[in-house]
Amino acid sequence: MNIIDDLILHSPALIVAIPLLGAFLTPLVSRINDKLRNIFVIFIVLFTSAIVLLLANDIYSLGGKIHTYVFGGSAAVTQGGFAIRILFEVDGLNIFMALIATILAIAGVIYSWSFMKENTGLDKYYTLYLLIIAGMFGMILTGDMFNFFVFLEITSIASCALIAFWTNKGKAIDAGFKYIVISSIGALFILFAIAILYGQYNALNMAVLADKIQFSFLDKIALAVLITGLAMKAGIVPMHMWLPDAYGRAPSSVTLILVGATQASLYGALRMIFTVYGGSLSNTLNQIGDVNIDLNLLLGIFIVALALVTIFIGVLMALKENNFKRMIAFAAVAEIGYMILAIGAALTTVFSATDTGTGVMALKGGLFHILNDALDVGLLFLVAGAIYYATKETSLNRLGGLARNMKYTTIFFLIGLLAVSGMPPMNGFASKLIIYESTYQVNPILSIIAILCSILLLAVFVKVFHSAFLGPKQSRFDEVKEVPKSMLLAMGIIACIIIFIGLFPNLVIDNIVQPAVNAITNNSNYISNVIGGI
Amino acid sequence: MSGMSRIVKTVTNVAFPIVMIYGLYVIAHGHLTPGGGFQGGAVVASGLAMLLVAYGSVWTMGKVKEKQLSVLESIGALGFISLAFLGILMVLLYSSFQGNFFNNFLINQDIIPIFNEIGRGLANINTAGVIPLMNFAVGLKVIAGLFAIVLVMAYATRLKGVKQK
Amino acid sequence: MIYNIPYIAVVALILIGLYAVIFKRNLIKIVIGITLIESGVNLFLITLAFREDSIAPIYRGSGSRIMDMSLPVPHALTLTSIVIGVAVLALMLSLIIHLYKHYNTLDASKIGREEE
Amino acid sequence: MSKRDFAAVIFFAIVAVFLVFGALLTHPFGEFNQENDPEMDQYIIDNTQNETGADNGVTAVVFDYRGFDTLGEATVLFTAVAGVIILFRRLKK
Repeated sequence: MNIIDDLILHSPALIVAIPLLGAFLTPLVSRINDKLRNIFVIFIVLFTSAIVLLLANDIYSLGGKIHTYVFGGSAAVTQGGFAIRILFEVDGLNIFMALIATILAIAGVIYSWSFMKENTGLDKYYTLYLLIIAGMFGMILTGDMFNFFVFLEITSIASCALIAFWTNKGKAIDAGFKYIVISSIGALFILFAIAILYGQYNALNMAVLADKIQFSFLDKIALAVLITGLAMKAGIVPMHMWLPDAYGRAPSSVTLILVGATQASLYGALRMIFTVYGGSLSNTLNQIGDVNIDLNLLLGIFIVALALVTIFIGVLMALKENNFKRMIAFAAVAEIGYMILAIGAALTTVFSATDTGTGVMALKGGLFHILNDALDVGLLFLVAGAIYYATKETSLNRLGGLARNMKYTTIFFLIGLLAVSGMPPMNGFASKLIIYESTYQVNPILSIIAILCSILLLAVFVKVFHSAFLGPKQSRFDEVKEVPKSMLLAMGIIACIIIFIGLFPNLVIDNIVQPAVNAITNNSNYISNVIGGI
Repeated sequence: MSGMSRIVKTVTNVAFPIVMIYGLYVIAHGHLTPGGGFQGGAVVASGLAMLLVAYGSVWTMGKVKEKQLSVLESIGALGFISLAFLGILMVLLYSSFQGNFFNNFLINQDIIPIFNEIGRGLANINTAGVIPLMNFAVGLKVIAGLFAIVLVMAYATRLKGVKQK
Repeated sequence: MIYNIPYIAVVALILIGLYAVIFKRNLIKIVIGITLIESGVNLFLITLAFREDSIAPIYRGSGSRIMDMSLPVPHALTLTSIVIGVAVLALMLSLIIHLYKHYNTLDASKIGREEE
Repeated sequence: MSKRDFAAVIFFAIVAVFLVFGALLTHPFGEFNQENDPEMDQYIIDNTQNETGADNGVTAVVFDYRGFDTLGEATVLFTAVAGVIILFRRLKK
């Protein structure tokens, strides 16, 4: 038997199990040598990435294929349409998110090498880092509701410990505490919703639930509780207060991976709305009195309203923020707003019969923006970390004239700045343009607000660029040198991908985003592939 | 002499072996009676925590370091995950079978004569395939893990500056 | 209706916990609130497992089933959920120890407000 | 301050209404009928001895049918230990 075929066959399990194995081995390896430990961790991450790429190649080569992996079962697993064992169900959307997570994981691990060098407790740091990566992959790839909850908890516990990594700063501990409170309540809400669904349908598998779901009143309650929990984890506005703190106080390498963890929660919301509830959302009309209310229209409008508030608050808070990393964190809140704006706009139209492609286009823009946001915001956080590393300074008021000493970092910041505010040559422009177009067809006011906020975001970052990098040379920063090579390499990887996507957006949309959109909109394919495939 | 009074220590000395034995029993019979690796591990760890309360965290930290416990926990976790990985590697053993991650590869086979019987409600230890082995791995992990948590937290909150008699 | 009393208990536990988390300022009380929510959810899972006139899903004696058995899956889910709860609790309490060392208070409104 | 409290009260009330409705609508305690027939659990009860060899159904679910969850659970504990140790580490080399 060919080893590559074996790897592809077992790849969904290996993608999660190998980082876990690495995490369990790290405390033993780090007893030998520090350098060996770093090499070991990077090797584990690269090996996992290689398997992700193999799986991605396998999925993309066959359109609409869903790779189902059964844990522990060799014989029949679903008889009469119920899944006993845990299944991993990998389709276009899963593998799309997994690719994003892969990029972030590689960049984060390489960046950590120099960035965290001067700290103690690095063996546990790398253990937790691998655990976040494993948890993220688990959340993304799983097809089982309870398994999703377990990996969500792994991710949030490990993230919490790493947010509070610099324990000599009270604010970092405070941020970690806020994060664990919000995320554990969110996770418990999710568990409650899972329990409701289990009690009704006696199933935990997503495909089986999607097949069985009746959309009764109890299911609507479960959906509301589920979305509340996931929104808490994803940092959508009423529950966004943990996000700037956590992003701002964590070490930059951790923030990078936190961006991925947040988006994994967003993926969870997408999966629940479009796949688990998708079939019944599409043909549900609710009668209240004489009026028919289209429920997914209602949900879409609600999400769009949340998105607008999220964008607004993110941009406004970013305008008046003085701490570099917190400012980027508020920009990240605004970017999350753009994603859910597209998703909400898609929800209003994508299931209706008269839709002429607006909904699909909005979904395309939203999903593409998930990829771009991870890269843009991630790059900005890495630059902020580099500046902190070089100057030990976080406040924007005290920075200035760094462009002379840190040439490469300046270039990377410029790339990130243009990308995050949606300027033409970069990837942010490509996805935001699709979002503007599709929301314009839904309602012109939405796209106007979105464009205005994007311009404000540009203004914010130009101000930062001017005050931190340009301006008069300060004598305090004479000794400042360019950051070490590994940090430059990590930033360079992300910057290269940003420019590549910016130059060839259609290539990425056709090959990677379109399968994900197809996977989302076609939930009957998902059900039949998983249940019928065994 | 740190820790609590002599009465507490004596009672602890008497109760400690009983708690240990009970916890280990719960771990070993996880596939037959209520219990398992987590529950038994928690019982044993609570026995160790009792020791910690009675003798004080400074004394306990002198006996065992959290680094050793962490390594022990890693070993337990490694045992668990490698049992799961063996499910994939069972293809090497029986060429006709398609193994999967977390496959219970010891049950329904005659090649390895260990834990391969099917339970008939008679409480035979020699049943249930990899489940007892996994119970032991998880038990080790939970003992080391919970005790490490309690030990580290107790040591961090010890009274500094107060002279311990 | 009378048969929904266990669920009402579940909701009461969750709401008491949520009340503590939202309206209390003491960090320890917030943690207690989270633990209460978690117990509520665990209780909900366990109540879903119950089937009338059933025994625990463990085969004894002859090895044949004489009665209905209660559902095993929710038991397993509850076990997982309890262990996760322990992990979260340990981490939250360690963070509180650190916060108390830094600020000498457990009042949430006085924590994390200092100028940098 | 009061605005924040007001929002909190509204959030609390909405959650309370949702949960109470959820509790009232769940199937009656301990009763199963045709509509919510627990076929998955029944399959596990019927086949646990033959497929896993374990007498204890719960352990069979924990370590065999849903073994991957248990790996996640063990990992959660591992994560918590690593997190607690990292929080109480010595800051200087």
